[in-house]
Amino acid sequence: MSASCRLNAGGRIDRSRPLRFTFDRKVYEGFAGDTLASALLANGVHLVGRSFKYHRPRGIVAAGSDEPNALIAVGSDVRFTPNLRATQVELYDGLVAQSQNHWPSLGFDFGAVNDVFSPLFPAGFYYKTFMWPKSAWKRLYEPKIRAMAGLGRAPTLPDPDNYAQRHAHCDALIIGAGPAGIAAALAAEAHGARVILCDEQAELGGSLLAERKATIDAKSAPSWLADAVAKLSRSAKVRWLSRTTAFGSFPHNMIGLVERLTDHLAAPAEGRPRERLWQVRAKEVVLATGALERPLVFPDNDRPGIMLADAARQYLLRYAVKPGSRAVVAAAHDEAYRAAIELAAESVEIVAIVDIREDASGPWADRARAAGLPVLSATTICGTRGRHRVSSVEIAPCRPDGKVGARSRLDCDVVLMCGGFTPTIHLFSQARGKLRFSEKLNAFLPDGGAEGIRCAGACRGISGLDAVVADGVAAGEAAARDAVGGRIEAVHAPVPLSEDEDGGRLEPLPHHRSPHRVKAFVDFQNDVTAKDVKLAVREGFRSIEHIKRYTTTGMATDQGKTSNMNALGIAASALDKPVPAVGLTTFRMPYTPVTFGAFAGSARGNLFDPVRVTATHDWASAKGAVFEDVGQWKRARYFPLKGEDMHGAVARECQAVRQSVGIFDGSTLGKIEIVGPDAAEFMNRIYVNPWNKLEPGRCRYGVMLREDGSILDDGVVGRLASDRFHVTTTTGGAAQVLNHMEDFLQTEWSGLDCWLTSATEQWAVIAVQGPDSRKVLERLVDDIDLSSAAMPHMSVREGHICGVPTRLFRVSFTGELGFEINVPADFGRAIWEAVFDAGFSRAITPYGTEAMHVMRAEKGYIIVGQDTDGTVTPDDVGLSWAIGKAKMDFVGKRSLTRPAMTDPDRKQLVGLLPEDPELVLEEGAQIIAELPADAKPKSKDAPIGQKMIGHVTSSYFSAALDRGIALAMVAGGRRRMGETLFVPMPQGVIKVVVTNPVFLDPEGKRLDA
Amino acid sequence: MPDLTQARQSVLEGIEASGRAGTFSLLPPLSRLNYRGRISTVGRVAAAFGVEPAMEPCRAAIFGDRAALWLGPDEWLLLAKEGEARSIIDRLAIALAPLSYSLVDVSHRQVALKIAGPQAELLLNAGCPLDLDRQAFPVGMCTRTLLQKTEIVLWRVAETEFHIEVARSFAPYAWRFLEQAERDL
Amino acid sequence: MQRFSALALIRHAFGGHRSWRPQWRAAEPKAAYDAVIVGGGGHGLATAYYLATEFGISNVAVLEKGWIGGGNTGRNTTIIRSNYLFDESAALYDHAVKLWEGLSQALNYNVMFSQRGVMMLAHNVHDQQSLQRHIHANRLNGVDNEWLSARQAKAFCPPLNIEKSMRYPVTGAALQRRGGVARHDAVAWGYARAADAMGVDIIENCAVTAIRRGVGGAVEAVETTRGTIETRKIGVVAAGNTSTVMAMADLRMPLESYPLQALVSEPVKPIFPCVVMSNTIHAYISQSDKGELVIGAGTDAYVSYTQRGALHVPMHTLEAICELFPIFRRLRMLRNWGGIVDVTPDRSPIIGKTPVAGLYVNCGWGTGGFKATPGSGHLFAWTLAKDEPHPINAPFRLDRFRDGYLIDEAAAAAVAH
Amino acid sequence: MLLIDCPFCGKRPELEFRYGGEAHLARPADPADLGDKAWGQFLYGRSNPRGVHAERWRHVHGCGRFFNALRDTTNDRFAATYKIGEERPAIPEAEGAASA
Ligand SMILES: Cc1cc2nc3c(=O)[nH]c(=O)nc-3n(C[C@H](O)[C@H](O)[C@H](O)COP(=O)(O)OP(=O)(O)OC[C@H]3O[C@@H](n4cnc5c(N)ncnc54)[C@H](O)[C@@H]3O)c2cc1C
Ligand SMILES: NC(=O)c1ccc[n+]([C@@H]2O[C@H](COP(=O)([O-])OP(=O)(O)OC[C@H]3O[C@@H](n4cnc5c(N)ncnc54)[C@H](O)[C@@H]3O)[C@@H](O)[C@H]2O)c1
Ligand SMILES: Cc1cc2nc3c(=O)[nH]c(=O)nc-3n(C[C@H](O)[C@H](O)[C@H](O)COP(=O)(O)O)c2cc1C
Ligand SMILES: [Zn+2]
Repeated sequence: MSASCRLNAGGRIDRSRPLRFTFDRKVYEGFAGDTLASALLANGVHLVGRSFKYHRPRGIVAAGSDEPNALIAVGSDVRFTPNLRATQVELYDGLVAQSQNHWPSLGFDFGAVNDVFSPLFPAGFYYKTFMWPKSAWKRLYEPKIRAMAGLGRAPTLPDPDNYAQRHAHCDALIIGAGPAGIAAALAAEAHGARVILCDEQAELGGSLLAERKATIDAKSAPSWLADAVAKLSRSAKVRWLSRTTAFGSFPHNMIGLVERLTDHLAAPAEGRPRERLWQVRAKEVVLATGALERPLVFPDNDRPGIMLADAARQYLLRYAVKPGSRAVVAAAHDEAYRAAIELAAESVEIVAIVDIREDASGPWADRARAAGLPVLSATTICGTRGRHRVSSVEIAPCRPDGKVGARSRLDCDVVLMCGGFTPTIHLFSQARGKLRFSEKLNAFLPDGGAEGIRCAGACRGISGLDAVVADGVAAGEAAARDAVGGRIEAVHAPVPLSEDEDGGRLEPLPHHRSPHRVKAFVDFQNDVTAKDVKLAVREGFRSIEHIKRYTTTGMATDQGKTSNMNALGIAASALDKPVPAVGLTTFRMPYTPVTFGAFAGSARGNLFDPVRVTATHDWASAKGAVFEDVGQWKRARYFPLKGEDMHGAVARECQAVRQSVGIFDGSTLGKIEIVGPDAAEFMNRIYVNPWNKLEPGRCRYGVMLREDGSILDDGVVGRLASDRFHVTTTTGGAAQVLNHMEDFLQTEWSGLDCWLTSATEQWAVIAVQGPDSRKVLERLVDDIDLSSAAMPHMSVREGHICGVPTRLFRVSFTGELGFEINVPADFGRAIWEAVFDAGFSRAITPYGTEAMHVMRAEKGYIIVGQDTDGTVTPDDVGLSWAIGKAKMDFVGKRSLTRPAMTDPDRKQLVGLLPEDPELVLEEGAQIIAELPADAKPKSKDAPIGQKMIGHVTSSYFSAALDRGIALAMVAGGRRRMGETLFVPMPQGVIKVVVTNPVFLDPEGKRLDA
Repeated sequence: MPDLTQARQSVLEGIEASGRAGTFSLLPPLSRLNYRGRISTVGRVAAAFGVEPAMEPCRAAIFGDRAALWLGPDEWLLLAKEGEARSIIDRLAIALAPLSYSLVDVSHRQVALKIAGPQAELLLNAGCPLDLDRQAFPVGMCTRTLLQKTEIVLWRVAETEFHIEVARSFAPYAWRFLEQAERDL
Repeated sequence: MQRFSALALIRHAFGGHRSWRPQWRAAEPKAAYDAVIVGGGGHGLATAYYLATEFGISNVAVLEKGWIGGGNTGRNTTIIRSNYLFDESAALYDHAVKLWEGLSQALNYNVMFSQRGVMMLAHNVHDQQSLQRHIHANRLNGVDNEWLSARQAKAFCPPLNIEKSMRYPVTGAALQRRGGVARHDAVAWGYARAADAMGVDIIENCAVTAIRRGVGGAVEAVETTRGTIETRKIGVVAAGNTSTVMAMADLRMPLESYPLQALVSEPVKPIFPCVVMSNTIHAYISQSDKGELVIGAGTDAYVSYTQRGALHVPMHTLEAICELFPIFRRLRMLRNWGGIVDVTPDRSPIIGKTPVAGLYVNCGWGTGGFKATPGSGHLFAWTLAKDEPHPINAPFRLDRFRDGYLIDEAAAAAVAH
Repeated sequence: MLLIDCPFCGKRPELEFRYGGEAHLARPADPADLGDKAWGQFLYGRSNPRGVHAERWRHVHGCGRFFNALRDTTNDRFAATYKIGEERPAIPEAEGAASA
């Protein structure tokens, strides 16, 4: 296949490396260095997609990231990616590309009927219709609207690629590597700054990549560029990044960059990240992001073949592609002439340069005329023709008042337009920099206000290569000075803005046709026309933000890069206000769309969130344990034997503990060591309990509150010495409790002499519970007297187990005689196995969190977070006894006397016994006081008509009691002991009797078995 | 009764490939003590521990195989050879009496990794948000910070070598994260 | 009010859409009104609408410092549901859902209320318990909410990943089928248009700068950037800015204002049939009529009025989205933004009277008030008109922070949006 | 991501910190003395200003210290950070001026 529109020489493509690719299944050829867009144009392909709403045929308009039309799906299978801009997709061998948003094909699209009926679909039409009949919305209208919307298809397979992330710091981050950015980088580096320079394109150079005649510092532009890049590459202080978009600017000069690493490669190395997200903290930022060319708004300005003039010039000079053979050039800005002259030099016929301005004079017009190009002043474009590609334009003379004269037709195969340039101030504005509107330049320019961010070159309205380079130098020096400090004496001043510049045009071109009928596109991608913007104004949408939202102008994937200024111009004139009084919409990140995967980075699977495991995890795993997630921890939930379900395993585990001995890993409990002479006083203030009288060697169950009186956490506390406490917290509460304690200690009671150390991870905790637990431990511990007399319930001893230092607690969360062995964590596995071996003859049984929950519920012990929910006070759950009555104050005390906290109707912890002992209530089930009229509700969602007075918080089948038991929070529950209450379930109402929450061994005899 | 005093098992056992040649590797066990107390007590620590803890924030002091890392204005992490914790505690108790302070043995609380070589900074910066330039983070600097989703203590022991401490249960995460990040060097 | 309909659309098409009239007038402030609503978000506009339509008070001004709907109404992820835990909350939000169901017709404005179902995922035993508690309570309150197994959840939402190998596998879900989404802008505009038609003045670019009080402390007037306006009733519905407005009447509010972020993907063809929320791994997502995936991120940690936030917040959310929906990993973020949400200590709103006579407040909707818009407006209008709360909003009084009768949805479930 | 100047460690990324709410809400010496209204205000009343906000941060993944900061909530710029116990610094008018 011959690339008919390719020049034989010139450009930055590598003719020695031809590449084959497919577009809509047809095979084409391009060269290394091409983008998909340039390669398609080289093959004479202009029609590349269909528009969003009207399905109009669309072609390539721009050459960079501002492209609104050429959105393409690239890749297949797992790497299928929709909505990529052909202008940014670098060609590689074997690339597979497809056009989007049409059926059945790009050339013949049924969706194009929308274009015919477009008078019915003005801006905001959907707000006005589809309301009757009401039911049709869901079944008919909405699915239809939705099916029409959207551009590409989403991938349907999981993405296999990796994404990397990196933090970086620098003195000067320079965004944009055109002449301004490169000059800035060189200058900043020369003054000692650490520099990062990035550009979204594959090569550094920006506009220089399409320069052949210009010179900088007496060198030709290409060789200046080559030298500069070589210099930057040699410097240890500079890191330059191509294919890297600065997508967002965040508080305190953090800039997000995304670097594309592999999308341009035919066969990326296995495992190589596809993209890399950089979070750069820069002392100073220089924006050298250039300017974006603006289309002209005229009737049917959207046909394939109608493109931006400077983009066409770039295709010609950078990619050696002729965008057409007969061009009409529509000019509202001198840059159009430059394009025309360059194209003419490569034997593109310039049919005419149609200049809307009254007097096409000045150096550029003169040069064009000198080159023999026909120049028409004060001429407008009234329309275009051509089905899949523009074939002619209709032009007419026009007066400054907009009156249009006799029309004539010019045949052509490409139309180049230039409405002027819009400085790329996105990141500056994201950083909340102030903007100023220049009437001359028809542009918003940066005007201070963004700390540590300065602009250089075309992005602050400077034009002319020499001026741009000088401006870059000045910005680079100033950035270095501000970042590195006073080492630079004389800094070049920024280039003064010459506001005699040519500002192009923001108004649509005048024409003779009814402005209410023609489609003169403003936002190509979202199919927003000039008349839509005017309609919005007519309907009372006066704020530009409303106009944006009503018409959706600027809301497409290009975020209005080419369209926002034109939309603003039209809106301003419709509102009869000056442009700055109407103003821009808010700039937001990202500058161009950024892959979700890049934000997510490595956070997938096991790296999504740390998996925290205890020392016995592998042992439990090998024993077939089923784990549950508790916060980040994995905890063994139960240990099923072959063929056993959870129910069976839990019953067996409970039985073992109640009858002989069980072993349980409690390592995830939070642990804090509180040390210092004021430790007890600190504890007094933090916990509801009193601590002064707790003897060293003894333990106490402690409860702490938030200042609002609700239970924050609980746990057993051991006093190791008069000035040392070993505090335990819930698994999920550890970090929060430590923070809570530090808060009070540092900010309220900084005079107390005590300190906190997190010890959660220091200790593995092995609970050995059951009547035989002492006998098992006795075989392993020889320096601690384990007898009841020497070591009563709720005591702690320090000693050794199998020679390993231990803090041995005699505590019980099961109601049985029990111990908790704390050993340094790296010994956890060995000690666990030693205990297991020692208990072997007594059929020691590992049990998990589920059995633990059952057994503690049998004893009426609460679990903070399950039986309490952040609204519960100690009294609610029967813990008033824990409160130190003599204490003046503790955190949360005052709140306990507020009216709501002393309300007799508060929910209180009770036990529930279902009338049917086989039955296990559902956790979360609601409780009512009276038997409802309908024992079985008529419909699933019929309200019960009775106040719910409580709910089930914990519920299990108790093997020990051979029946279902439950804990519940019930309004005035303690008054209701013995009452029958009702739990209405979808299947019917369950009767339950209110009991004391301690179901088993209320006297606690088993603790001393 | 078995003697298990030698049965220590690192949390990274099984994850860590022995003799890794990459940018990071596991360091042997250490004695670790968390010292907290008023600044006025620190002088006596120096005498007993053999290293004078830095008063300057975020600085480590070393002497021989001992180090004291500033973690906060009243908090230092004392590092010594494995097995020395008990004797250090006892010596400090004598040296510091009757001052009040807190000393807690946290030898098993965390795991140490070494990150070394010319790519060390890059590797760390995959998850650590600090500026690791040699001026900004010189040799001898130490601090608690983050490595992606886990807290670490980061200490630059040489121009191209870092020592990091990571909590025991987060160590496998840190390890796997570094493995993943290493692919991007 | 010119009626909107397909017919009207066709008729106007013949005229090139030349004769549509403004949807609401650009009203000039009058010297006095029977009631002044501060804040032209959905709630404020709805309040004015119901004052006029239900309570016959139409000499009302809605004062909006910027453009109507430009606050959180224009920035939210539009999730609508009513499966709240407590009776008080369920009553409040279900009142709203019922109004949503007829809203397009009532306003003659298609707000595109789409009852696609809101599914809340469980990832562990605790989640399951909490969602079950909601389901049981909702059922007895007549609010639909049902339990789905992980497989049923996937059948309802095919892109959902339910692989056991996930870090936090999906263990089930609660589904409210009547829940869904609506077009946020249309809600503001539809209420504005309908209220305007009843004579309500909607005054944009008019910030309230002071509240004037007379003898006995009762309100007399508001000072605005467009002059003084006299009134005996002021309804403050200023969302993130409520503390500032209430400070003008010397009231210190139990509120903090945080940036809350959201984002959209590039538009794609329909792929996502419902709304999915995961509180445990912090993600919520739906697909809009235009095709973008609309994704809610979290709040930044600190009080701020900047309407933007830090990068790590959306990063965190997208981690969760990619984990739950690995097919979306190659999709791209199109736009990210922030709003300022006013958060109460119990995460429930405040709707009612204040210690200042004539001053009423409706605030504290935090991260989840869009869904309440019609109900909130209706109840607040009642409260303003009758000088006493409707039984549904009576529990949501400001005083509860004195006596402690909080309605703590957050503590109970920590499910926000 | 904010850059926060810890009074001990210097400028560090926000990720290392935990926000601690409004500063200078001194806990009453004897809470029992307070009526429900005053206690309710202590618990829940917040200035929540547009403009300079005195607030607490903890350098939780750093030195562990709580400290106070003055930050303008309209642009997130810090005017000062200072240690617990130190007085709230006066800040120059220009920086302190809250935009309405
Ligand atoms: C990112 C994000 C996602 C959310 N997602 C959801 C969701 O999925 N579901 C849900 O139910 N809710 C959600 N919410 C919450 C929801 O947006 C709000 O609760 C709701 O929109 C509040 O409506 P409003 O009318 O009270 O406030 P707003 O729409 O904020 O209106 C308040 C108005 O008051 C104006 N105002 C303020 N001060 C003054 C003054 N002095 N004078 C005059 N005018 C003033 C403001 O300019 C503003 O327009 C979300 C919020 C955000 C930010
Ligand atoms: N009137 C004008 O403003 C105007 C018009 C056309 C051409 N020019 C000429 O163009 C040149 C301007 O030079 P310059 O250096 O200012 O701009 P440039 O266009 O040469 O370079 C800007 C670079 O920034 C990159 N970029 C933009 N946003 C980015 C982002 N967010 N992330 C990463 N990269 C990004 C672009 O890809 C481009 O390479 C001069 O020669 C000037 O005369 C000026
Ligand atoms: C539900 C919803 C969908 C949105 N869809 C789009 C969209 O498709 N394109 C777009 O540019 N912005 C979209 N936005 C974001 C708005 O452009 C805008 O960012 C948001 O309303 C906040 O306003 P601001 O960015 O002007 O401050 C959407 C916003 C919401 C709430
Ligand atoms: Zn610090």
